[in-house]
Amino acid sequence: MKTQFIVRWLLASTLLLVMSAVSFSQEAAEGTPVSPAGAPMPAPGIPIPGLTTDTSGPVVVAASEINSGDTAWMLVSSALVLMMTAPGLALFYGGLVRKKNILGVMMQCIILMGMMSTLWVVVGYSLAFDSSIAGGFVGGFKMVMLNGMNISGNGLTLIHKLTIPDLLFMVYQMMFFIITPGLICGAFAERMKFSAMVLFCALWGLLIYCPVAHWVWAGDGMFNHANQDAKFAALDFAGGTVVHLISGASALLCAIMLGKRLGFGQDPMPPHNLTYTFIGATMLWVGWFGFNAGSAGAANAQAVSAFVATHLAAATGTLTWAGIEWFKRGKPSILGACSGCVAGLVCVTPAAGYVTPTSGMILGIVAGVVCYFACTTIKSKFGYDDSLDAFGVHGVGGFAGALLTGIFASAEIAGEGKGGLIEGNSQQFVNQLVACGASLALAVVGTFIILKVVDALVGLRASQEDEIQGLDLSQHGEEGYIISY
Amino acid sequence: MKTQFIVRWLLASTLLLVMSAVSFSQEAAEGTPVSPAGAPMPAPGIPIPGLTTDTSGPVVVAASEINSGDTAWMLVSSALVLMMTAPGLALFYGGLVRKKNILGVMMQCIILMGMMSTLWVVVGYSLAFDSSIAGGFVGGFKMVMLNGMNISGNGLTLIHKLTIPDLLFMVYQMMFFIITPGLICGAFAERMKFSAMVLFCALWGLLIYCPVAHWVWAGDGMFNHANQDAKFAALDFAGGTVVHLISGASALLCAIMLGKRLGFGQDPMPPHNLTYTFIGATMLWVGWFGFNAGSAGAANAQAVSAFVATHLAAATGTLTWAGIEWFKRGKPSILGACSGCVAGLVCVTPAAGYVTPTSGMILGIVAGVVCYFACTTIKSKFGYDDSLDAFGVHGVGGFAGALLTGIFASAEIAGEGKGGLIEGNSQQFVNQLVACGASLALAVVGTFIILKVVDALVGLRASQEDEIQGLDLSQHGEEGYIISY
Amino acid sequence: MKTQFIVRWLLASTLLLVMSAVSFSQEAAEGTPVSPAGAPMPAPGIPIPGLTTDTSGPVVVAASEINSGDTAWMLVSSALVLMMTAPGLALFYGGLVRKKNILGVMMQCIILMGMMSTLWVVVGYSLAFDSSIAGGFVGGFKMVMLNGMNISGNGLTLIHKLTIPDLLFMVYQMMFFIITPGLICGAFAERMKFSAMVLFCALWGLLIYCPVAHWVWAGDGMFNHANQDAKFAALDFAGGTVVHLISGASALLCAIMLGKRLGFGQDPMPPHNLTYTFIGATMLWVGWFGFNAGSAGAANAQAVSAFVATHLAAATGTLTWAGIEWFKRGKPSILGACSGCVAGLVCVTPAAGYVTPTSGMILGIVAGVVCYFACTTIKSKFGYDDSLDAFGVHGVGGFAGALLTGIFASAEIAGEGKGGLIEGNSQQFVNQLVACGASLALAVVGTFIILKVVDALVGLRASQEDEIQGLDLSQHGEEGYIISY
Amino acid sequence: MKKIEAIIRHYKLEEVKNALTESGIQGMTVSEVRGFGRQHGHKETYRGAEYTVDFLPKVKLEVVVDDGDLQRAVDTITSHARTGQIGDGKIFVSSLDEVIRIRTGEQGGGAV
Amino acid sequence: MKKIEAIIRHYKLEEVKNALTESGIQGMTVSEVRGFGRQHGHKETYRGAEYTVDFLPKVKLEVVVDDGDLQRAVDTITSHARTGQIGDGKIFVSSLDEVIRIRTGEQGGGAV
Amino acid sequence: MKKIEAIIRHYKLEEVKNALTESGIQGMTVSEVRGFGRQHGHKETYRGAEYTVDFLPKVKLEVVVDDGDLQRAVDTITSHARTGQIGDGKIFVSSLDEVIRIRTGEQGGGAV
Ligand SMILES: Nc1ncnc2c1ncn2[C@@H]1O[C@H](COP(=O)(O)OP(=O)(O)O)[C@@H](O)[C@H]1O
Ligand SMILES: Nc1ncnc2c1ncn2[C@@H]1O[C@H](COP(=O)(O)OP(=O)(O)O)[C@@H](O)[C@H]1O
Ligand SMILES: Nc1ncnc2c1ncn2[C@@H]1O[C@H](COP(=O)(O)OP(=O)(O)O)[C@@H](O)[C@H]1O
Repeated sequence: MKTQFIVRWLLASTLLLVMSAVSFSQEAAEGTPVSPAGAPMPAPGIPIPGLTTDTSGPVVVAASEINSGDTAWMLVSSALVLMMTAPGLALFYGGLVRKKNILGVMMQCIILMGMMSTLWVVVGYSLAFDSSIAGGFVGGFKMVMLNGMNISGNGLTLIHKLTIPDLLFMVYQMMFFIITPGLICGAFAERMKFSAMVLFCALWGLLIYCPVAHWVWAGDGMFNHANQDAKFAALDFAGGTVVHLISGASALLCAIMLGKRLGFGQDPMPPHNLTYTFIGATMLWVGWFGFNAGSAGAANAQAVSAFVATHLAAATGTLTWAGIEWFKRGKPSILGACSGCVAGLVCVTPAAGYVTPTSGMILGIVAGVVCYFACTTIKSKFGYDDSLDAFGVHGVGGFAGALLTGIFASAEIAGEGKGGLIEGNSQQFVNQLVACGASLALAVVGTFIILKVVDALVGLRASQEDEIQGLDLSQHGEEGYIISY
Repeated sequence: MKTQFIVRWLLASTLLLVMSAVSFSQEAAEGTPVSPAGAPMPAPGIPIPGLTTDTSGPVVVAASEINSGDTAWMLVSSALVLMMTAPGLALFYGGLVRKKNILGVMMQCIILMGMMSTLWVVVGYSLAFDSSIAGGFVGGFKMVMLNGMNISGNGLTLIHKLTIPDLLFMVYQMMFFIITPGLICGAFAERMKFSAMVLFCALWGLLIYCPVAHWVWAGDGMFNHANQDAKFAALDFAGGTVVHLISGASALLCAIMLGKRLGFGQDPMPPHNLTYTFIGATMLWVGWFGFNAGSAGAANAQAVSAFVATHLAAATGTLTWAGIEWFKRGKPSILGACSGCVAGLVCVTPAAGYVTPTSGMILGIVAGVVCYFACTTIKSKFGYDDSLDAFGVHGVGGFAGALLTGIFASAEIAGEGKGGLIEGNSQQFVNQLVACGASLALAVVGTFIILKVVDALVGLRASQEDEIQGLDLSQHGEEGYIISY
Repeated sequence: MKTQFIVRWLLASTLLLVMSAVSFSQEAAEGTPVSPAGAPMPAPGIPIPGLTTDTSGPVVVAASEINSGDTAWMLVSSALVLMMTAPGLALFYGGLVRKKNILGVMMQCIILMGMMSTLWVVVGYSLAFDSSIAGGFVGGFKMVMLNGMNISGNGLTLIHKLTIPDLLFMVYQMMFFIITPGLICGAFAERMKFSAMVLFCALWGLLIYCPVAHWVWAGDGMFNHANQDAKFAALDFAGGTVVHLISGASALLCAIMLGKRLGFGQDPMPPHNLTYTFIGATMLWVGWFGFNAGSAGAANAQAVSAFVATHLAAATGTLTWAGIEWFKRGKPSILGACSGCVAGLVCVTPAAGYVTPTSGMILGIVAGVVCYFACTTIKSKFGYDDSLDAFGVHGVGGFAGALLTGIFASAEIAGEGKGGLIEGNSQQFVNQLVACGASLALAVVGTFIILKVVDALVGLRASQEDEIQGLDLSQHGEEGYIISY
Repeated sequence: MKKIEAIIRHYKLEEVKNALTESGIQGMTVSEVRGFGRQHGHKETYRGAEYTVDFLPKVKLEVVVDDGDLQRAVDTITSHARTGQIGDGKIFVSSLDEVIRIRTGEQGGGAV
Repeated sequence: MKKIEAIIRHYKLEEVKNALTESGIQGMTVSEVRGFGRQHGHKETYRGAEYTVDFLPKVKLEVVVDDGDLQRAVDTITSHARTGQIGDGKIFVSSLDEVIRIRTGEQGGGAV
Repeated sequence: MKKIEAIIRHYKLEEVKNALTESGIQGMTVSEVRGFGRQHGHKETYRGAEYTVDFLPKVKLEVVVDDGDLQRAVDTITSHARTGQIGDGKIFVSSLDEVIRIRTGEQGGGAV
């Protein structure tokens, strides 16, 4: 057991070490002078803004000093996005599994909080936000271990055109790096080996999330709307593509490649604690304000717009899903309401900050309809076992959101040149499609390869006996609720 | 079933549509020019400040540009108030019902989050904050669908004299519109039909909450202290009257008109999960900082005063209620402590931002005493079944708070002219009484009519069979905890 | 019963009253003129900065006006630290006890929220932050009942060199006064009488916490790094010594003096609800951002540094503890992961704001190792019954953190003159040792005396019968979960 | 001595208990069970996955009585647990060889 | 009439229930129990404090049948609850004196 | 074969289990029950609404033994579950017709 463990651990660690080593040697070789302010971009002066604020937006911030209000809001937003992973997502997902797997879900979340944070500092942030290498496929290695960053937190680079310390931008983005693989866990819940899950998420984060984040949000990312050289400048305010679409698509592949849970289709597998699912869903709702309104990078008008659109999409998503159930089976369910609110939130994620309140409401309605359809009709038609509907909600909702952003984006809110189809900008819709297509392709191919590798290294699925006993006992030697003493 | 459903839905929708229609036609007829900045007030120049900041207060803000610190705080406050409804209130109330009704409570909360948000945008905000129609009874329809509002979030109107985008003020107020009917749910828990609850809350929000909010907080509201024309200028910092008094009074009427739960007085009906009640109560405590300190509309000195008074009232409320129990039955209970903290929070709501820390402590003590008395002696004397003491805590605590504000308000903190009885301003006490009386009258009469209408349309109470089975299964087809798989 | 209760209550109250009386008479006698701005320091002009910001730090703030961004952040931080006590700590600890004691734990938390808040206003704040009396042992009584403080919240004194209202500084510090005794509760859980716990915590807070807080954080505190006259100027950013070390050491003494739980070592006493422990741990993680990053007193670069170091220490702490388990017993556990995250957070508390991200990661690893060792090997070797490992995590982690701060503090982040051993400043390490030693001495001696006094007054331990029945029923007459109706 | 096991509805427990106590029965033991019988279960749907819950929550009441008290106890339970609707439950009666009170060691009738 | 008590594994309940229903058994009652037997428990560790959980969660199935149906019911349960691994459980059969349907007051075979 | 049903206090279960195991009993089944008897319940008050909780949590232990082991088992339980306080519980002994081990199909004494 122990030797096996060590072998596997070494294998995994080696992978990471190699990557870091490459980075340092590369850097040494290139001898790139890193500016004292920590700006790793080769050509200062040329505006290469990241994230979602840029010079054409409605709010032009002078990137010359730290603004305490913006900093306060981004500190809070970072905390809120962490809260989304746990307790938020952990409860939302945890309530949906059977009692014997509740700790398994929670363990996945907290280990991701530990592991992805560490990886982000070590190499992830660099892969995502350093200037492009490999023809734009991914960021370079110059910021490995936060190299070149002003770690006193006092520095401000022009790169992100933000009025908050670079370190804060780094940690805010870290929270996205934690939750995204967490979403995938919904697909392989109740049956994946813990070691496999750890290895899978580490690789997936570095090899899939980082490139896509680079494409969409890095200053020289090929789909970044703020990059003037981008041919297919996409709009993705807070991660419809980067977070939801690719995690959802990867989730579907996981569900298919791992196979169904034992007894799926015969034994009843109802949620063991819908009160947890409810608590989790409402915490996600609250935390999502950090996710979406925080993506403005400041406590400004765009943050407020994003906040309102986000809230309204959640509201109409809730009503829509529950309403469909009410109509179709005579009773609206709490699981339906919770699913609808999350679907609305997912769908508005790329659009928040770019759309009007009314459009936010429409997005929520569309999300409610398409995700309901995906989680019921489509899933039962194809028969895959996406345990907690990671694909049905995040994959489908994220895709819908990306496209709808291309339709409903309003230049009045998003800034000049960022209108969507309804404002006659059909190119934007095409760009959204292209960005989604490229991201989907990487997600599917990459996930396939990673799953194969992980399977070869440690095996993907828990043994039949372990699965029957439940992951809590078999993987962690604990039980969730012990009420007999 | 389905046809029945459709019929009822149509009836309800019609009501709303008629109201909207009226609004548009009215607007068209009047042809009121709406200023581009979205200020809907007829006479610009005349200071008609809303909410709780005004020129005479200790902090004079220049309403000329968005302040990032204030915006950050109000974004957070909005999130906190949403968190109060869920998970906060949902857990606080949910823990107190029997196991078979836990999802029923949670469903009410999340549906209110969906429905009231939507209604607020459609017409509620306009009814509350547009300039008066109907002789000051309610706001007009000019801001239906946020008409005339600067939806890019960038605009600032003079109307609220705030340094945050109007859209943020709108969404912050929306959160109050969600939680207020939620409080009433405590009175009819465990027995009201879901469809009746939906219809009731929608109507109650529009027909009772909006008028009272208009009277107290709208720029030309008849009880708004900041309105120089108000004859009975009342002080209600964060909603003692608007939120707690009227919801509590309506709750009592609901409890009486719906009748007692089956088996009330014979079968034991203990809280099924006091740990949830505790979690909910402490989340309410935390969230209430958004509610009360957020009502300053800015991250200023008044917000800090409100924060401190709020916290101290919760603290002494907790100690008082638990202390009475310790003295009277030899053991302080956790339910007592939680009830006391909520009572303190309710009572300090209208006063926070106007009183000293010491007064905050006194308010908490008074709240602990009177609400304890209301929930035990009075309730058992009159024998109504206010399931979760919505009246005993919110009605009584809100009323006490409104009066005590008239006594303890301190000009040093509240601003010139806003002292209470202890500073010799007996008129203020009278004004508080008048505002409470008028609000109470509308709440009682309005609730009576709405209940009658809802009863006629869909029937108020779940069938006896449904009630015995529990609302979770009968109304939503789900169970809260399934621990057998 | 009742008379007994009254007698004891009177005894306890008398103690407090005497202290207050002393204060007022003292003040009257001295006739100290209290400046209108509320600055209670005898010699204005001499810079005696408190907390963690000072003139030599990297951020020099002009203490002349309230900054809305800083105020927003500190309002949020105060709320976050309150959330740490409940629901955070209450769930973290509550999940670890047996079902029959869950409400006992929760009751302790909410009563502390009530009682410590009140005590802080009455006399605690003065004892901690007023200018020294008794040769620097503790602060004086001039600020009893917030005497001399600008309660409108508008005033700013030079004393703390902060840009937030004094009242906000007061309430933020209050939250620390609440949670610190709460941590000790983990040591005597499941067996201490409720009345004893109340009395113990009140005395402990005033007689141990306040002096130590004074030494380390008051303007003229003997260990305050910002006090130029301090011989042994220690670095304690957010309370490694003040909060964790002394509560942990006192906890150990409590565990020993109260004796083991009935059946300890024979009957299994597994955590009754690890899902609560998980929720609590992750809420602590989120809330700790308020604790640590909030200790910057502003939304500035140091807050961001503290935020990042805090998060990374939690992350590596989680991985380390879970990793050790994985290696030693073949399975990482959720309790291990949660314990590791808290250990990391404890350890980084004194260092956050002074160290680099990389050092934060190292601190988390060290914390994981030493706390794991303390909670397993050491505890089982000595055989004391520290029920929930208050000593093993907070005592040991806090001590490690205090020393490591003396090693890893980086002048680049902490400010000039605040480097640690690795920057060649060995004196700093000595100072840390001295401050820890003095605090430990007071904590141990003081706790011993207080326990003896409390034992004499009301008796420390619940009766055998009460302990077997569980504290929920015996102390509070309630049950946590009632699922049979 | 006889052991009576009765499967009844939850909300009838309080009434049955009181009736038994009044009729002089001094002890009983209850447990939570799930029953399957003529009474139909219900359907629950979770995100479109519908399934039938056949087992319904019931309470099992165990009462040990002297042979002479049997009929009275059975009648008391029957009359107070009845609603007339399907799902009212069953009563099973069996014989015991021995009853012992742990506290005193008493055996037989006196131990009941 | 006979009472069959079977202690079985949780995940076999659905299968056994369906098999019994198909074989014409119309009623049964289940409850959650914890069993101790040849099957070993497992160790759980909480912060270094290791202890053995001897009692494993099992389901207890109670079926009352007419004497003539006994063998068939026992066989059905045995064959469907079996995995061949230690821990499959036990079946206990005892005699009942009387069975009463609460709803109707019917007694004996008709009440089953 | 005999079936022993013992209603005991929760915190005695571990001790009784160990004593039974030492005396050679290899299997048992426990479940959570609530008991009503001479031991008084307690009062709980929720916001002034006071009511009596008559049913107290107990553990039910079921042990099936060969006739020859009966006395020893009963004595073991009695002595280890006893505190001498009201509420120690009861032991009920009844006869079984048959015992079957599901895994092997064994019947009778060997199946215990
Ligand atoms: N043969 C049986 N064996 C064991 N329990 C039974 C049996 N038949 C019925 N029960 C129990 O009695 C309960 C009520 O039976 P059911 O057939 O639903 O109603 P009724 O007795 O009114 O016809 C069932 O839920 C089940 O718990
Ligand atoms: N003598 C007994 N009395 C009561 N229950 C028993 C007895 N022996 C076994 N059981 C129950 O049967 C279950 C399975 O028994 P076990 O010895 O583990 O497996 P097997 O029956 O396959 O040998 C146990 O968990 C316990 O619940
Ligand atoms: N006649 C009975 N039938 C079934 N269970 C009984 C009976 N009498 C007692 N019990 C069970 O035994 C437990 C202990 O009985 P009690 O009368 O409280 O104490 P003691 O046996 O010491 O007199 C009760 O809680 C109940 O579960």
